Amino acid sequence: GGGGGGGTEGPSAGAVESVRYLTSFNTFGRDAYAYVALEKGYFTEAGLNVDIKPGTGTVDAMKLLAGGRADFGIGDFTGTLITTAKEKLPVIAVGMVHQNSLAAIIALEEGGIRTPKDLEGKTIGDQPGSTVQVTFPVYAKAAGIDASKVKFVPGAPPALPQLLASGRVDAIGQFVVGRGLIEKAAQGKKAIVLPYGEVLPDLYGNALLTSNTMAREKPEVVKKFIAALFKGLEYSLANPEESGEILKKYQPTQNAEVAAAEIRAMAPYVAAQGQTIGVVSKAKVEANIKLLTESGAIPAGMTPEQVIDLSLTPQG
Amino acid sequence: MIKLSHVSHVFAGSQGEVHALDDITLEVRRNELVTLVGRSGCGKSTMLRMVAGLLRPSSGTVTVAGEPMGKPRQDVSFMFQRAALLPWRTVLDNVLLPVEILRLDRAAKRRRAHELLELVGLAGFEKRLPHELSGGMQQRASLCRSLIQDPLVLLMDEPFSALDALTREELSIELQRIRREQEMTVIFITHSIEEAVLLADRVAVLSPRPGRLRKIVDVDIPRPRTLGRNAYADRVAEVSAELHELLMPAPMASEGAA
Amino acid sequence: MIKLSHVSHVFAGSQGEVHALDDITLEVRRNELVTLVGRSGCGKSTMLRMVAGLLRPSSGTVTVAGEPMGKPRQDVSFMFQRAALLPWRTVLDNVLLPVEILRLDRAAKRRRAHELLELVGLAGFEKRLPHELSGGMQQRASLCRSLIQDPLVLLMDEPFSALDALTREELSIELQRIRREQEMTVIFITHSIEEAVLLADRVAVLSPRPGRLRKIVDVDIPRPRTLGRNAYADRVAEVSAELHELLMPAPMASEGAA
Amino acid sequence: MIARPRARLTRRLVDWGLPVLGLVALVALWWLATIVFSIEKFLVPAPDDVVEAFIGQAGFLMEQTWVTLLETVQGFAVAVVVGISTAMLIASSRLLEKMIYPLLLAVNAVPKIAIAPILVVWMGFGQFPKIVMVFLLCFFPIVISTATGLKSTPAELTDLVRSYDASRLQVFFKVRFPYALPQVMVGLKTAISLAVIGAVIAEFVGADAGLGYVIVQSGASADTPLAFAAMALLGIISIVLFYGLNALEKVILPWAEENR
Amino acid sequence: MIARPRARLTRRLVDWGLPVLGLVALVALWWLATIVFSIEKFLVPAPDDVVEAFIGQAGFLMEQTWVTLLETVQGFAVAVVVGISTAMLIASSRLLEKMIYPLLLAVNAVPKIAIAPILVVWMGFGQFPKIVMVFLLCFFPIVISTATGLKSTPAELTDLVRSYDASRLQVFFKVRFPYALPQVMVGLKTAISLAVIGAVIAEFVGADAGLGYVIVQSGASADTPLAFAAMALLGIISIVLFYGLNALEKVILPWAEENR
Ligand SMILES: Nc1ncnc2c1ncn2[C@@H]1O[C@H](COP(=O)(O)OP(=O)(O)OP(=O)(O)O)[C@@H](O)[C@H]1O
Ligand SMILES: Nc1ncnc2c1ncn2[C@@H]1O[C@H](COP(=O)(O)OP(=O)(O)OP(=O)(O)O)[C@@H](O)[C@H]1O
Ligand SMILES: Cc1ncc(C[n+]2csc(CCO)c2C)c(N)n1
Ligand SMILES: [Mg+2]
Ligand SMILES: [Mg+2]
Repeated sequence: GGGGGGGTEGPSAGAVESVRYLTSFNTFGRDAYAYVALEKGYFTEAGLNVDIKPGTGTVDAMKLLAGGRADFGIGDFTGTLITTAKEKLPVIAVGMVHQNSLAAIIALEEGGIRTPKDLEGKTIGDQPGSTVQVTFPVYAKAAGIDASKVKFVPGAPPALPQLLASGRVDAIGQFVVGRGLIEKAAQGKKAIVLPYGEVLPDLYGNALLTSNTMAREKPEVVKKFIAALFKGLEYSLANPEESGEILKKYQPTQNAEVAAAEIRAMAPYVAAQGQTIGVVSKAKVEANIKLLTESGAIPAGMTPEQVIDLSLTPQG
Repeated sequence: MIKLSHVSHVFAGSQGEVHALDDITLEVRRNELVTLVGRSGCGKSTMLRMVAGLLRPSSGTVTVAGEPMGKPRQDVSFMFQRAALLPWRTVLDNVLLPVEILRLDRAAKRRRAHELLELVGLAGFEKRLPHELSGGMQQRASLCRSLIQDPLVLLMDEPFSALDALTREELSIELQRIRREQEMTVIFITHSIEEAVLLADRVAVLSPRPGRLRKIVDVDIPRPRTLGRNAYADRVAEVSAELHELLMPAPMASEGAA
Repeated sequence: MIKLSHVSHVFAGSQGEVHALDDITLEVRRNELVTLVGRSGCGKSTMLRMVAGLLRPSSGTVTVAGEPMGKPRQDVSFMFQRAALLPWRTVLDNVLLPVEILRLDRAAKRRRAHELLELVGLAGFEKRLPHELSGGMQQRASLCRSLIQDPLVLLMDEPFSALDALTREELSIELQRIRREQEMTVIFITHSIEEAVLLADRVAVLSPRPGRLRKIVDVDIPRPRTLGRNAYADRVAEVSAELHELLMPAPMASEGAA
Repeated sequence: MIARPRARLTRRLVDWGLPVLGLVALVALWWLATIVFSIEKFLVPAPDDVVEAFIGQAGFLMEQTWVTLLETVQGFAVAVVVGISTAMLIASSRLLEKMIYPLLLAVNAVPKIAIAPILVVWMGFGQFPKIVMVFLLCFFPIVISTATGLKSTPAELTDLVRSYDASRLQVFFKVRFPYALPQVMVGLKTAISLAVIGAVIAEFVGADAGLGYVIVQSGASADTPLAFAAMALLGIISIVLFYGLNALEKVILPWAEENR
Repeated sequence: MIARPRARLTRRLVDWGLPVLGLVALVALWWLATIVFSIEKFLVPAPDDVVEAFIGQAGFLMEQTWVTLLETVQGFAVAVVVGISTAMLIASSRLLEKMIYPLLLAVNAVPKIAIAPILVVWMGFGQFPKIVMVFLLCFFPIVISTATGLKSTPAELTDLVRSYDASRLQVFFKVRFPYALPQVMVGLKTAISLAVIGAVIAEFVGADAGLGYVIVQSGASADTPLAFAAMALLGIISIVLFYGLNALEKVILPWAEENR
């Protein structure tokens, strides 16, 4: 295992706070920044002893946060909105990892899909309830295609690349950064990526989540954690190769080059030109809510305050 | 010592009831040996199981040493029609089973077990598993087991039926010797009239199913008794003939479910 | 009909080898009934299992009807020391088992089965399951099963040992009657000298383990024979005494693993 | 050992009343726990939430139940046939046993959840991979139990039929198999709940119907009460199938339930 | 039935040679299949790919194997203790049986993969939920087999000890339990592979170590050879544990392996 505990040898005064952190989904390059923060001692400097655990998706992360089994976690913002609207979990976003959604539909070039329009009449494999699937009506509307003409078939996340490569499905739901993985799985065939962000520029991607209790009772810890984590994120974007190696150090199953490629691909989505990493704008959150409300994914009347604590988010 | 009053038993089988025993009243005195004879299926084993406390009579009462039989007693030893050896225990350990259960003196009983095994011709087989023994050998091991606890009451269900004539005779003599040395009340089921006469103080004769007590025959022949030509041969023949006749009357073809 | 030449057998047990049979040479003629007597554990069952083709001798050869025994023959019927009834079959279906396996005429054999069951006193128990029968009744059902196929050769391992004296006598007489009516070669193990003399054309006497053929005694008493006082009582007594003596010499205490 | 007539009513009561009582107690305990520990609905919903979720989607859930049930029964049936045949092979010769067992073990040792996605890739999204998964899960206990049962025939019974020079098939069908039946039933009873689980696993990774799919769906939308309703239905399927086997056993094996 | 001295070598050969032969045949078949059908590496890698993946990460994989093995053995041990105790309760009275069985069934019927995430929420990311999951998976077969074994003591043997007025405990330990042991072993053998699977399921949803985690990791990154290497290791764990039980059985139950 990764030895997530990190260094406790840090010089910082006062009691060391132990917190548990969940990655978004497993430990791919896109989640390497937490390990970078750990490896670089950012957490230690902040007086935090962080235990990094691989996450298993937005809803699971929210449940684990709500149940007090973890203190911080990464979840897709759309998924967070939908889940919060439905179940009122005591979970709140305190920062934004991706200013723009990484959600994408990936197909193989040989399949003939080039534009969103080509998706009509095709089947898309994706995990039931995933961002890509849930947000698809919004995407379809924005892209001007008929969502009812696209068939989603359920597939387990680890099998999606194989399903695509073996031709069982025409496309799969993925994150933009998954291109490298898919091309590797498909034996070098070229992948076509249709990012949701191209037609939905307002849609947020992953958000940093914490429990209401944590946000209410230990705002200082939250702030220190946010700062340290996003410092790691910043470093990793600046040093993709080193970050890939760091990830591999903690997670030997990972491939450093693939991870580096993911980090590089992710960079534009994290901070657009000179923006501070992690910032959240109330207007954009409202826009996200509006998008989902219009497509019927969430009931009307949701407010940004229900999902995000703007007093804790990094200020840009 | 053992008293049965108006004991009856009815089995509920797959094809209706079987009336196995009917209104048996019998008293076995302290230190007496009563043999039980009767046609196959007349309820001998059933009766013995009741005295052992393994089966409750449908009606009537059984008392042993003045106490009504609710559950089995530790001073009553039962030797079954089948050897019933535990397949995972060696012969010696099978013999020592009651010692373990009744928490008797291990060392002394161990010696006694070897003696008994020697006596029945199983010396050298102590460490064998039951399936390596012949049928008769298994039965002999079972006999040793039933004797190891020095029981007050010994109930024996056709104990010698799997043994050859000579071993049988030898063991009969041995049983008489043991009874001379220590007090023991015995009920002994046999299908051999010869054996019944040889061993018994009294012979209880059961009628065919449903088993009723047909007659109790006193065997007033001095001990020790042996078979073959001896002074009491006439008396033995006489008793045997009487038993033969008592068992005779019911023609077999009339047997059937009650 | 049955020939054993220089047959020996050694069992490899958990505690070393047991020399069960040693150099047995014996011929059983067509339609003859040979009884096998010997002390418990001397290898009688082992010998019979070889004739049945259930066990290969360690050395020596066995032939039946001129053919060496490689595997069991369909015209040889075996009756075991234990009843070996199939617990899930009714008594009748147990009796009819060989009919099914040998694909004999069902309807006719069904009638025959009822006859046989009646004969052994099991009429009315046809539909019962084995565990509802007494030990003796099970053994009688087993006897019916071994007779249902009208075998050429019948091998019987202490078939009557669980039966009461009268049933036993009745069945002995019945066996003799059947043999008068149809040709049948029989080897019959018994531990009763009386029974051995009653049934046998010849009696083969085995010595204690390792079993050797001690002597073959001709029983030249006219048939049908019955026990009790009759014209040949003296001759019966004489043969019995001889057998008794033959079995005697080896003192039991000398028994032990080979 | 003795069944008296007047005991019959009590017996009937015990046979049906106690299991129901046990289940009611379980549900009550669950309810109590959710209240006492004030467990939240998204974690473990209270029974009333689950009932509500069920009533809200009764028709839909029944359809999904039917889908899962069908997959389960089909896969189980295949496993019974193949499993018993394999056990026959194993029991028929020590040589075959030594060769087949390790293969079986190897196949059984592969975690099925790990290969479930691969099955979808190979066999598509239809019923087939589900049936295969059910088969894979319940095959092994059936084989082990049956083989053990077949190998434990008492020597006296095999000797008996061998003495008729019965064919291997006859020995098998007249003695070994009936004798092994109680043992086979143990295997089937262990297997039947695994069968249900197999169907669920398969539905998790590539299905658009069935209770497993319902669980994935509702899990993904944090609709825990609906997930629990689906799990309860799975439980009911399992229990019904199990008691079905139990009833079958009572009918075909009256001779086996004799000692206690 | 008869073991001649000269047969001993052959026996040894058969005992070890055949299983190995069987496995070698399986691997050869697999290899052949990947070549003949030119199956792609990311779908089903050839044995050499897997070996390569294994060698590349041997140290790491051994560590993960150890983690999984530990969870498996711990959970299994708990299941053995609790399972046999439960079976004792069930076998001791018809009343308890009627009450406990449905509860067991209900618990067993819940698809474990569905509750694995809930276990993590309850019990966190440590070893505990893994051990619980292993326990949940292998508990049931142990109970069913043991209970069946305990209930099948021949009447003549129970009568024997009853005739000494033995205590219930004595009856149990002197007769019922030893008699049931072959049957218990069947349960344990069925359970041991489920135990491994339980560990994997638990590692799938909330672990950062263990072979199950390796499979998730490598599966998701389309590193199928590594996933297969992990599965092969799981298979080896299963087989080793199974043969361990087998060896144990030979030692403690020499009397049971008598008939064929
Ligand atoms: N499977 C076996 N393994 C080892 N030894 C055995 C086996 N079967 C029998 N024996 C031994 O072989 C000898 C002969 O046994 P067998 O059953 O033939 O005796 P028997 O003459 O039929 O005795 P009985 O009259 O008591 O039935 C015995 O000493 C017994 O211990
Ligand atoms: N468990 C049972 N269920 C039904 N009927 C039974 C049961 N046990 C015995 N019987 C019946 O009760 C009757 C008496 O049986 P029991 O065993 O006492 O006879 P027995 O006198 O010992 O016979 P044997 O001399 O043949 O051993 C028989 O007719 C038998 O069919
Ligand atoms: C290799 C791989 N890693 C993670 C996921 C998780 N996931 C499930 S759906 C989805 C797309 C966005 O909703 C993602 C990223 C996956 N499927 N495949
Ligand atoms: Mg009897
Ligand atoms: Mg014998």
